[in-house]
Amino acid sequence: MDTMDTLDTACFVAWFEEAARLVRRDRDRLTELDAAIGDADHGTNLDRGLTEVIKALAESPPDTPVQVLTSAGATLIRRVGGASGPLYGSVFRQMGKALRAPVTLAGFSAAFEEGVVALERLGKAALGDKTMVDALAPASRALALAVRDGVGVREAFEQAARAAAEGAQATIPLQARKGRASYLGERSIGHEDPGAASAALFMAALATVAV
Amino acid sequence: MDTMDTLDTACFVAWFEEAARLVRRDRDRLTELDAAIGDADHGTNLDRGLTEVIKALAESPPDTPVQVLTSAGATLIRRVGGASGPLYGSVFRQMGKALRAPVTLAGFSAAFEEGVVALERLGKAALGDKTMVDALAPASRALALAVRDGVGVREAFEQAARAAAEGAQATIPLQARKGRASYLGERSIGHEDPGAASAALFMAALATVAV
Amino acid sequence: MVGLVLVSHSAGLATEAVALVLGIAGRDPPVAAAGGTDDGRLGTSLDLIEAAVRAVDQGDGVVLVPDLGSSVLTCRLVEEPGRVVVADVPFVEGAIAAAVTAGTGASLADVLAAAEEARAFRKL
Amino acid sequence: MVGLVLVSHSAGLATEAVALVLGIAGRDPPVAAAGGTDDGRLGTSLDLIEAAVRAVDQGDGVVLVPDLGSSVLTCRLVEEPGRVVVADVPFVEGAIAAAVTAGTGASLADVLAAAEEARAFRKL
Ligand SMILES: Nc1ncnc2c1ncn2[C@@H]1O[C@H](COP(=O)(O)OP(=O)(O)O)[C@@H](O)[C@H]1O
Ligand SMILES: Nc1ncnc2c1ncn2[C@@H]1O[C@H](COP(=O)(O)OP(=O)(O)O)[C@@H](O)[C@H]1O
Ligand SMILES: [Mg+2]
Ligand SMILES: [Mg+2]
Ligand SMILES: [Mg+2]
Ligand SMILES: [Mg+2]
Repeated sequence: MDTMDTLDTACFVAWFEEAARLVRRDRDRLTELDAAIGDADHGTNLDRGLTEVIKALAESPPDTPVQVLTSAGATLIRRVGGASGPLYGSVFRQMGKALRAPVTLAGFSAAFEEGVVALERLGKAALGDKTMVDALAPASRALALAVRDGVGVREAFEQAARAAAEGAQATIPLQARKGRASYLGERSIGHEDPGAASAALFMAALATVAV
Repeated sequence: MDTMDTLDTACFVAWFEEAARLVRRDRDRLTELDAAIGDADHGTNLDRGLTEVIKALAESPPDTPVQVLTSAGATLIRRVGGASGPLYGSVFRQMGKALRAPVTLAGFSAAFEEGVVALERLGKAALGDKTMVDALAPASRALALAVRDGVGVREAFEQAARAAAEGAQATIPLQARKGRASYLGERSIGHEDPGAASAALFMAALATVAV
Repeated sequence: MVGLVLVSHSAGLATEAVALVLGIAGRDPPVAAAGGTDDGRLGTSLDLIEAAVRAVDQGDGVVLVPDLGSSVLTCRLVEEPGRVVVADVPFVEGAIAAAVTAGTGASLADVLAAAEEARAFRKL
Repeated sequence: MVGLVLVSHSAGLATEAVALVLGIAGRDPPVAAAGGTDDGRLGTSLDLIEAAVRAVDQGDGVVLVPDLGSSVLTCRLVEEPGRVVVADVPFVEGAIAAAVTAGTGASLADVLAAAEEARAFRKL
């Protein structure tokens, strides 16, 4: 086990702060990915949503990890404006519902998996449909394997980030079956899914908070 | 046979002039019928269209009955704005195509029937669907019977007008199966169809031109 | 009466669709638009949907008619089985059928069924 | 490329639907609106439809997507088998599917088939 056994409120806040930073940094790339197979707003959508998340967390400082997730989820659902809003929002809201204090890696992993299941239910998307699920489901699996193998938090999060990045890359040859890109049929092949790309950023952000 | 054996260009112009007059006179009634089971524009639609018909006939005076019908049909198709435009327009356009000079009652009757068939084809409507067909098809039938029985033009047109008026009245208990009113389902029952009502005016106008 | 909310990515499309629906169904059924994001972009706003639901809710249930994508996903988040339901139907045609049926005082289930029937309705 | 004309009773609805369709299908396929009467009332104008057909006709055929009633009837009057065809499809969803397919350079028959498929497309 890592020296850091439990994840506190500050960790969760830092997660969203870092995610907001990475999305802001990669905003134009995300929007360009969405321009290819969607409506060219994913970067701006998510940048806006995460800016609001950080603002809300600053205005009503959360006392628990659950409060961080609940606040972030609700804000994303309300303030993104695109499909990624209700989808990411549902991940974090459900994760918040499932999380128990104190937050161990095992508890984090189980709650994260519940979040991914909520996303899959809302979007009716499965692995291989060329959506954010293709990054988040492998990330969740990596976390579960890390728990099983007794890997430390830092390494577990890094493995999850790697799995998400690979999952996002793996969407390139796929044909979209959900979301706007699915209207393009075969023309969606050959482009990385923007939601999968942003999901990889969320997981990359997570890897930086386990110090 | 009547003293008047053939119908000349002036007769056809007079037909539309009288129809325009009757529709103008009954404009509000037609619109109120349409308010009950449609979108409250049938009177204004048709009044506008027939005003344009009369204007066009005045601007380019027709030399033949065919020219009257062709001009009136084209104007109704373009200037009514509601479903009754392409429908009445098709009646008169097709009637113009079918008419042969000189216009006898038998020729008029055969051409009119072709017009009604064109209307039924365009609107995919049959007798009993609570549309203008319910007035025009009986009128056409009355004309054909009059021809068969060797009735004079005047009496034939009066019989057609009566059949149209009765057909329009008979739409009251029907449930609409075509047009806007069909969206109302059972709620369309109990109201006279506005298009059938205006069709009765067209036939009433016809009865006045055979002097 | 059952209420109706038309949810589109485009504020303009939602507003215009409501106007057409009311033109056909008459002024009786409560129909509201929830189009675009709350800052006027193309997209969906949960706040606008919730406000529209409140505006048309007479206690007999509300049918949400979304156009696509985020409209559908966001609508699903406000579903309350038996009270607020999402109709997976053609946007314009389903809304017209639902509104006309709502205008007769039909139940939520009947309004939903009418909207679903619009899928099979032939225009030609 | 196959052209597309959205024909609605409402000028606003036609214009907004075109904007949404272009937002999804991209700027490639030629899409035009023919909404309302030529004097700005709710209804249909053959002149506006013909002008829109001319605007989007690149020689590969044109699909007309009418909303209902007089839009459908008037569209049928400009049909030219194999060149200008009317699609009996959900107005918004059919237009999106048709435009996306037209944007790939598909044939008139394929664009029409894509529009027809929108009928069966599930949103949830
Ligand atoms: N039904 C769905 N299930 C899962 N993910 C989806 C679904 N629809 C869209 N997405 C994800 O959302 C991303 C698009 O997000 P965004 O551009 O913000 O929304 P929008 O498509 O409304 O503009 C897609 O790249 C995809 O990953
Ligand atoms: N498919 C159809 N076949 C035959 N007649 C029809 C059809 N649709 C509508 N009508 C007739 O048109 C009349 C309505 O005309 P009008 O109010 O001018 O057009 P709109 O319904 O477009 O407002 C109806 O009362 C009916 O008689
Ligand atoms: Mg997008
Ligand atoms: Mg968007
Ligand atoms: Mg009308
Ligand atoms: Mg009308």
